[in-house]
Amino acid sequence: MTFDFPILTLLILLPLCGSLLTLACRRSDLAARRVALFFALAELAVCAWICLASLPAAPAGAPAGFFLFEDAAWIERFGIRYTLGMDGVSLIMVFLTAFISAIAAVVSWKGITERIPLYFALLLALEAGIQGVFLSLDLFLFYLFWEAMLIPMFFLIGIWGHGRRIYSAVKFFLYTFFGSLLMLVAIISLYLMHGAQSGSYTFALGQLIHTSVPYGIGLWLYAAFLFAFAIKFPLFPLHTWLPDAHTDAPTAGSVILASLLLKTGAYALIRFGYPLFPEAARAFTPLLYVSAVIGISYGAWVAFAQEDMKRLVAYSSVSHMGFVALGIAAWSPVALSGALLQMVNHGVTTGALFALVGMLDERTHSRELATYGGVWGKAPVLAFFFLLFCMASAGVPGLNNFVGEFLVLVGTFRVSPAAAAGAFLGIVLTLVYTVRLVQEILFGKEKKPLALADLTLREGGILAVLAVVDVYLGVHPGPLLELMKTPIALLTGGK
Amino acid sequence: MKIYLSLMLLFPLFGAAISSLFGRKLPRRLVETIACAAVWGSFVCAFLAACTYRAPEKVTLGDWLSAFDLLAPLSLYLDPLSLSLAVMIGFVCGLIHVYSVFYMAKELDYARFFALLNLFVFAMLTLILAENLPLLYLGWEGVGFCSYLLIGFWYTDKRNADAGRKAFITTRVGDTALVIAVAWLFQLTGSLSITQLNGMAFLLPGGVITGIGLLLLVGAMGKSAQVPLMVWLPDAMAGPTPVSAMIHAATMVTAGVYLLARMFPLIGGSATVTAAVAVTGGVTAFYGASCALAQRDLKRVLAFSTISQIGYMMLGVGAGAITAATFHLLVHAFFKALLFLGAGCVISAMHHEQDIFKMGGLRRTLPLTFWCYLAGAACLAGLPFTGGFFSKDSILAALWLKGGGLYRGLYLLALLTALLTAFYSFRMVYLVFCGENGRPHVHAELKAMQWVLIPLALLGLFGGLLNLPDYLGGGFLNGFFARLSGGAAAEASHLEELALQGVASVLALAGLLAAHLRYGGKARAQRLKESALSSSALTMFLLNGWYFDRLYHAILIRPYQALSGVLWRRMDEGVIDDSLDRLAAGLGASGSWLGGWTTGRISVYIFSFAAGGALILGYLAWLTL
Amino acid sequence: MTVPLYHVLILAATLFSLGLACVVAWRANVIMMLIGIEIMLNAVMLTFVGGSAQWGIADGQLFALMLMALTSAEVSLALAMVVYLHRRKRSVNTDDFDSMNG
Amino acid sequence: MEAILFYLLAAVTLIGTLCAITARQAVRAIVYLVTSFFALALIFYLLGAPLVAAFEVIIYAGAIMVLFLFVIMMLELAHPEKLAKPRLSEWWPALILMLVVIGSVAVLAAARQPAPPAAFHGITVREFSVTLFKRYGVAVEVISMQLLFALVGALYLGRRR
Amino acid sequence: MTLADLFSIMPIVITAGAALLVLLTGPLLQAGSSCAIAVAASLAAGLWAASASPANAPVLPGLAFTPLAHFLIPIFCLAAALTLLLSHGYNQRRAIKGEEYPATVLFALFAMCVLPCAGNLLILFLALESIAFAFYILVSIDLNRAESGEAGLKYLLMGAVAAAFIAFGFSLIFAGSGTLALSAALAAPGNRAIVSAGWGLVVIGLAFKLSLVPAHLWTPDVYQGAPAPVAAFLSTISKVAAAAALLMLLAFAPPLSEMRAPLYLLSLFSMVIGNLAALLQKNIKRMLAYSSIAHMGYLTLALLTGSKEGYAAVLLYGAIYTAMNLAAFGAIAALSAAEERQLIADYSGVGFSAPFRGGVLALSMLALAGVPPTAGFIGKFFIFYAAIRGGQTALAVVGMVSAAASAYFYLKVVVHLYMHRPVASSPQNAHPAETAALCCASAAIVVIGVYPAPLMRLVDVVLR
Repeated sequence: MTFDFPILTLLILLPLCGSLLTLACRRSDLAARRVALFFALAELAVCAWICLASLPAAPAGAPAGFFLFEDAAWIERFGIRYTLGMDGVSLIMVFLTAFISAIAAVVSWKGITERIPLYFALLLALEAGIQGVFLSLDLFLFYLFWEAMLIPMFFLIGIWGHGRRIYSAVKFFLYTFFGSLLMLVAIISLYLMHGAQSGSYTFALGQLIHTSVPYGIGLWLYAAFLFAFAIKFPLFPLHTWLPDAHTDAPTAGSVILASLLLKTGAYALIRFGYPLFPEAARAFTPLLYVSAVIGISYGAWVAFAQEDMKRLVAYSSVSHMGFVALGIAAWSPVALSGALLQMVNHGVTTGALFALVGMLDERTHSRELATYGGVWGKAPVLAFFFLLFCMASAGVPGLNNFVGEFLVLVGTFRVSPAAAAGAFLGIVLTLVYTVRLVQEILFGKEKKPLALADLTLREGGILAVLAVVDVYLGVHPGPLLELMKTPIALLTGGK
Repeated sequence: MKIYLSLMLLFPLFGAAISSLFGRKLPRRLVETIACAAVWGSFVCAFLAACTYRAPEKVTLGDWLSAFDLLAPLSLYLDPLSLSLAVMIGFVCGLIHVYSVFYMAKELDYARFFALLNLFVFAMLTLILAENLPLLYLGWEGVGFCSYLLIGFWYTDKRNADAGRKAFITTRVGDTALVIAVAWLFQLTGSLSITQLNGMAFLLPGGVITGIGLLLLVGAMGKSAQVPLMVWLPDAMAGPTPVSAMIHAATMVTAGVYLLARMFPLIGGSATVTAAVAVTGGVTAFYGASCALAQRDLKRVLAFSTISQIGYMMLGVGAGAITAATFHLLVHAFFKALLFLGAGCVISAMHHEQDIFKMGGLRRTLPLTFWCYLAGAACLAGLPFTGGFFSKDSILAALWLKGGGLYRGLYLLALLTALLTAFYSFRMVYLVFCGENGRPHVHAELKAMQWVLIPLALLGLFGGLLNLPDYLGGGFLNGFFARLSGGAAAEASHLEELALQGVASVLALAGLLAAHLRYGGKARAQRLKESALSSSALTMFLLNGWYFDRLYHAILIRPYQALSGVLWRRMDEGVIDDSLDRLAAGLGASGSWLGGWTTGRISVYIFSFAAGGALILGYLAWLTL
Repeated sequence: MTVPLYHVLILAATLFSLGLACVVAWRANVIMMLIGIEIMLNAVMLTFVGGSAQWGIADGQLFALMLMALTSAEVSLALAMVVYLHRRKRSVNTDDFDSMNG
Repeated sequence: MEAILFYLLAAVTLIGTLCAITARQAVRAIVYLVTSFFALALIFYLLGAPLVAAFEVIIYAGAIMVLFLFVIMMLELAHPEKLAKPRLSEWWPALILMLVVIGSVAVLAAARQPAPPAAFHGITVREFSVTLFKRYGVAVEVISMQLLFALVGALYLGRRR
Repeated sequence: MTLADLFSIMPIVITAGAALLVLLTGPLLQAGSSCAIAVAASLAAGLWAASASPANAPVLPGLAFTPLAHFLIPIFCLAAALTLLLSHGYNQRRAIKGEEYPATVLFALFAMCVLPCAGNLLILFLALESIAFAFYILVSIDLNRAESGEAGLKYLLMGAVAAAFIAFGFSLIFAGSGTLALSAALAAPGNRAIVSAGWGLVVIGLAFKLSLVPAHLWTPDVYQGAPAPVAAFLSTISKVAAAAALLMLLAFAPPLSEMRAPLYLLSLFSMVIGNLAALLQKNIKRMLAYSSIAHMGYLTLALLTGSKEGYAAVLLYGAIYTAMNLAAFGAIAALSAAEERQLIADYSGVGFSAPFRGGVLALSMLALAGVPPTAGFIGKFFIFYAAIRGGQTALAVVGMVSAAASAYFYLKVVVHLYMHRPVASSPQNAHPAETAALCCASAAIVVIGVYPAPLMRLVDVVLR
């Protein structure tokens, strides 16, 4: 197999084709599910292949660190190119996307009962959009995917959600849309600035990073980028779309939202924000620290007050993503490794928690903590997984979240002890709400009789896979750390 | 050595994995067998390791965390300290596993129980053997997690679950301090290896060491239930008694002491830290003993006594007497496990009644338990020539020898505590075993359980042999630990040591006497009568653990809960979301208002248009002017 | 021709404004509004003719002629519409035609 | 002489228009307007545009105004009581607009006067026609289409439902 | 004038001839046939214009088949054809009979074909007014609805006043410069002050046609009153034509120093007020009207830069906006029964009961909101790119912010389409002609969104 084969394009097109094919399965819901699952798994297989294949170090024309690279003219007038590239960081995120999407497809196997083809089509379209974000190296292309992935998510929340689904869907869309439009202004400004300086008008990341941006303007441009990313992240105080969107989305929607969509913000900050505006980023670091630290504790604190399981997990996302932001703000090799690791970990763990909440919800049609109690006795397998993922979420060592948080904290402390010190409080507060969740759901007596069957084989399979990943990453994050080593070294200039 | 160490960890880990994953499908006997076999296998490995031990050794099993210069492999470190603890843990836990088989014979959810017990042993051994701090932290949190679930083992009762939660969260506070210390150390030295860090002590400025030491102390406070983070331990008695024996008496709670001992080469250099450790220990020892005086629940008495005894160990560390502290740690593990297991027998016989004022007469019905328990109480009280006597005395001696006003004061406090200890120990014995009012139920499992007490009783009584004073021929531990930094404490002269031991034994006997006078014989019935009446304020104060629970509830928990609601409703929904909603509503309203411009009347439209034209004309004219 | 263009323009502007004023003020009567528009267009023609005279070329006059044609087309359609609407609503008051608003 | 005539005619035009727009009756307004348009036609003539002057009289004063009269009659709007005359308050905005427009144009037009060509004797019909068909033939086509569709539209609207 | 010259203005001839043909044969033919002739004629004109090669030299006096015409006429013709296709079913359902409708559409098309070819102010003015004139008729074409006539009256009165303003403006320009030639009038070394006065009046007059604030007030009423296909036509092509007229004037005008401020304010107010007023609008056509006000604000923003990039953006945006609004109004037309669905709420659940038409409506809404990968995004990107490049960063930011707010009301339609339970009866089957038209429009939205390079190349050719 030669590497002229556009495998990155395949990564984007595969779900997209799957989406169209699924949509074509008007007659049979089962066929739609199967087609969707097939394509999700095929995507996963491609990712696995990339991991396993020993790829040559750098294809021609690729920036340093990228082992897969595709480049084609697209809109010549603006020097917009269809540039995709994959380095270790993208590979991790792409793999996560494929993995979580497959999980999401299985999660919604039974829970979605109407308009099934459309649902799965949107799910796959969303996957395509997210893969695009993680792969594009052209700012225009990136922006295109960045915005495009909003649409399927909007529909997923709005059509199959519950509660105030429309409000949440619109809020989600507007929040992110607003942020990204300002980013567009910044992108264009940067493009023009670079064009004026070098004479070559291009959106290619590799060239734009060489733009010399005047400090004052750089601040503004970076602020626009940061604003867009911070909303996706979400950083305090731009997070309020998240609890609503998570709570009202269908289970798979929440899973993808938490596991993947939030990651795009962090990823983009690492891939675009910092490299493009190193000086401005440094200037904004204190702000990012403050926001991250407040987010960690605040998210955890507010999560404690929640009565709705999903909302609780949603706020926990705010808290966990605070750690990611902290790691990025520190921008030291260790902290950044931790942040990336935490992105994956949060994706897996929180995704699993949302899936679990969805399973409970499917059984009892209630997400109120007050409804539950004594689930351990009723559904021990479910309870086992619930506990496992809760503990992972609380950062118990041996499970995955710990490694990420630990690296972030240790790495950050090295750079900025004050910022890290604030974040340490989060360790305690995280446990407080997690334990409350476990307590209310698993322990105690049944508050009212619940018809609570234990997990089915499908559900157990999903959770088992996620649990294996959780434990594996917890005890052996080495491969991931190894993958991200080169890109991080290049990004931070570390060794 | 590598194979011993890895098997030592892997046996319980596999035991836990099998029980947790397949436990419910497997026959009960098999699960129990696997669980016990795993721990005993671990003990055998530890024993073999001890036999083949020559010199401190570092073993790397695999790769865990390695990000750039941050390296935290799965590496273990075997030195006298960890080896002695590993052997003790293997042995005590093995016994308790066997005991549990009988104690939990009626329990349906045995798989979960044994899985957690095995997991606990794994985590505890990891903690002990870890060569680097993250791995230590893994064990540290692992034991906390197991403790959480085991305290709340009977989860249907909300109080049990709450107790577990309290334990988990309170210790997490301490753990956080530990993590901060780890992060700080990494920042300073770029290393996480315990051996390397201990070797780098002289490179670090004193103030920094003090800071790190204090953070480690806070970490230890949480895990070892020291003032002010001790509130969780009495409540933790909600768990099954073997759990209390294993986790909350013998092993986990001493992890804090172990941590400080382990890091002593690093932190021992700071006088502030040692003083702080000593003060914490002294205050805690006194606190625990005083509270134990008034407790009515058998297990709570033991819990407070554990707090108090760990206080002694901390005193030992604070005095720089690592050997003494470890000595006491080991002996305490034996006799406190013994006491708890004995208590388990008693409780089991009393139909799960735990109020000591409702017990009595067990001396005759459960003689084996009685004698073993008596041995344990004697150790606890520090009656001469028991194991507890020697170990406690070595700490007192170290304190005395350390000199200085602070340490002398602490010595006196420790003496007072010793008196109290003897008193409450025998108060307990008198109330539980004497008199007549018990109606015990002796069943088959109980008989088997009692046999487990015997080896512990023997170890407790003769634990002193591990480290006899010099005048009796010198101790094994002293020699064994001599190579450890801080292991060699100031040596007392024989005479001085004899005098100190004399004082201690007099006080212990005085306590025994006082207990006899107040609770022995006829006085016992009198006390039982009094107990039914309302208690004095002092009693209530002591019974409620100096009202620390209420204090924390008022200043921490309540505000936290209240604020969480406020933050959510007022801040998140009130300020952030509401301002956005208002903004949106405002925009919409202004839009509608602007839409109102479109009145439907052409005249308005034309006027607006013409006015626009006129304005443009006017502007242009103004430009030319 | 001795009249300066300036004066012609002033006259045209005044005429235009009068027409505009008529349109704006006479909202009660579509016919009067149309008359206003006619006045405005006459002012335009005046300007064109004045311009033509100023520059000595015929283009302005031509534009004026075309305007006349255009006006007549417009007026005929407008009046047809007025008649049509009057038939529907019995009113020529433009303020009566405000069923759509907002 | 021509200048005096111009100002006289301008006065007539303005007064006629003013009367027209403030007239109580639509019919009277038409009459005033016709007067004003006659004066305007003379001004056109003075400005060297005899053909436009003629058309002004024929088409405007003649055809269009008659069309108006016709519609007024048809809709029976001749009676003043049927029409709500603008109140004084409704004139104010109109007045302000007027002042702004006149003032602005006056200011702008006064800025700099272009010099007129030296010899101007009016534009002959021949000159006019040549320009029309040589240079603006397309305009004739377009306007003819427009007139056609004015017819189409009017007919369509006049259709009975 | 050679035969080749005549060939290049064949679109004008074809449309005029077809209009007359439809008028003449109308009474003899069925409605379908008239419509078919009209569609065929517009497509033929469009094809012809697309294949002819442009030249700047005039073919007839004052009429040149310029590159601009080469670009715009096919778009106009295609849009007219789509409108005719859309209105066939619609008119049948609403009992709008007669050959007048297709003939008038062709007349409008004829005027539109003339407009970009115009070489002097007179022909430009006549073309503009003819377009407006055709729309006076088209807006009030539905004799069964009072609103249609009312809208016609409003449009006519406003249009006439605006025409007077434009005419006065042109006359002042003529008086100041002494020429009617487009290439010379605005830049002539005559009386600049008078010319600029005329310029100002022309701008406000064109602002009416573009429905810029404060000359925007007619838009919602007229859109609401007009039949949906007519609104589609009106909201797209007449705007593009007006924008083209403004562009033609601007292209020859000296750098706009004095007109910058007025255009700036027109753009600013249009963007802000248009988007704000649409936020809570319940009537879908009025909402689209306000949205078109805002979009014309964006367009003015690009014009305002006075740069080549800005003009390119205007042209591209014009084409894209045509596709988007045709799809939106087309879907509204295709979803209408005997009555149109007036309120946004009337579209509840339609996305599922009529998947194709609902989908097109949703697509057009997303495109109007500027969400990639639709053409709307490319258009918006180009506009804001040009604005920032032209130094109008502040206005661009305002535009972006208001565009972000505008997503709300576009989404509202999508929300109703897919996320509300159906309230009204489900729509009848679509007429094949409507389906075809909607297919074309939505394909354009998607294709331009994904691969805009060819269209951009065309635009650049125009401005070379």
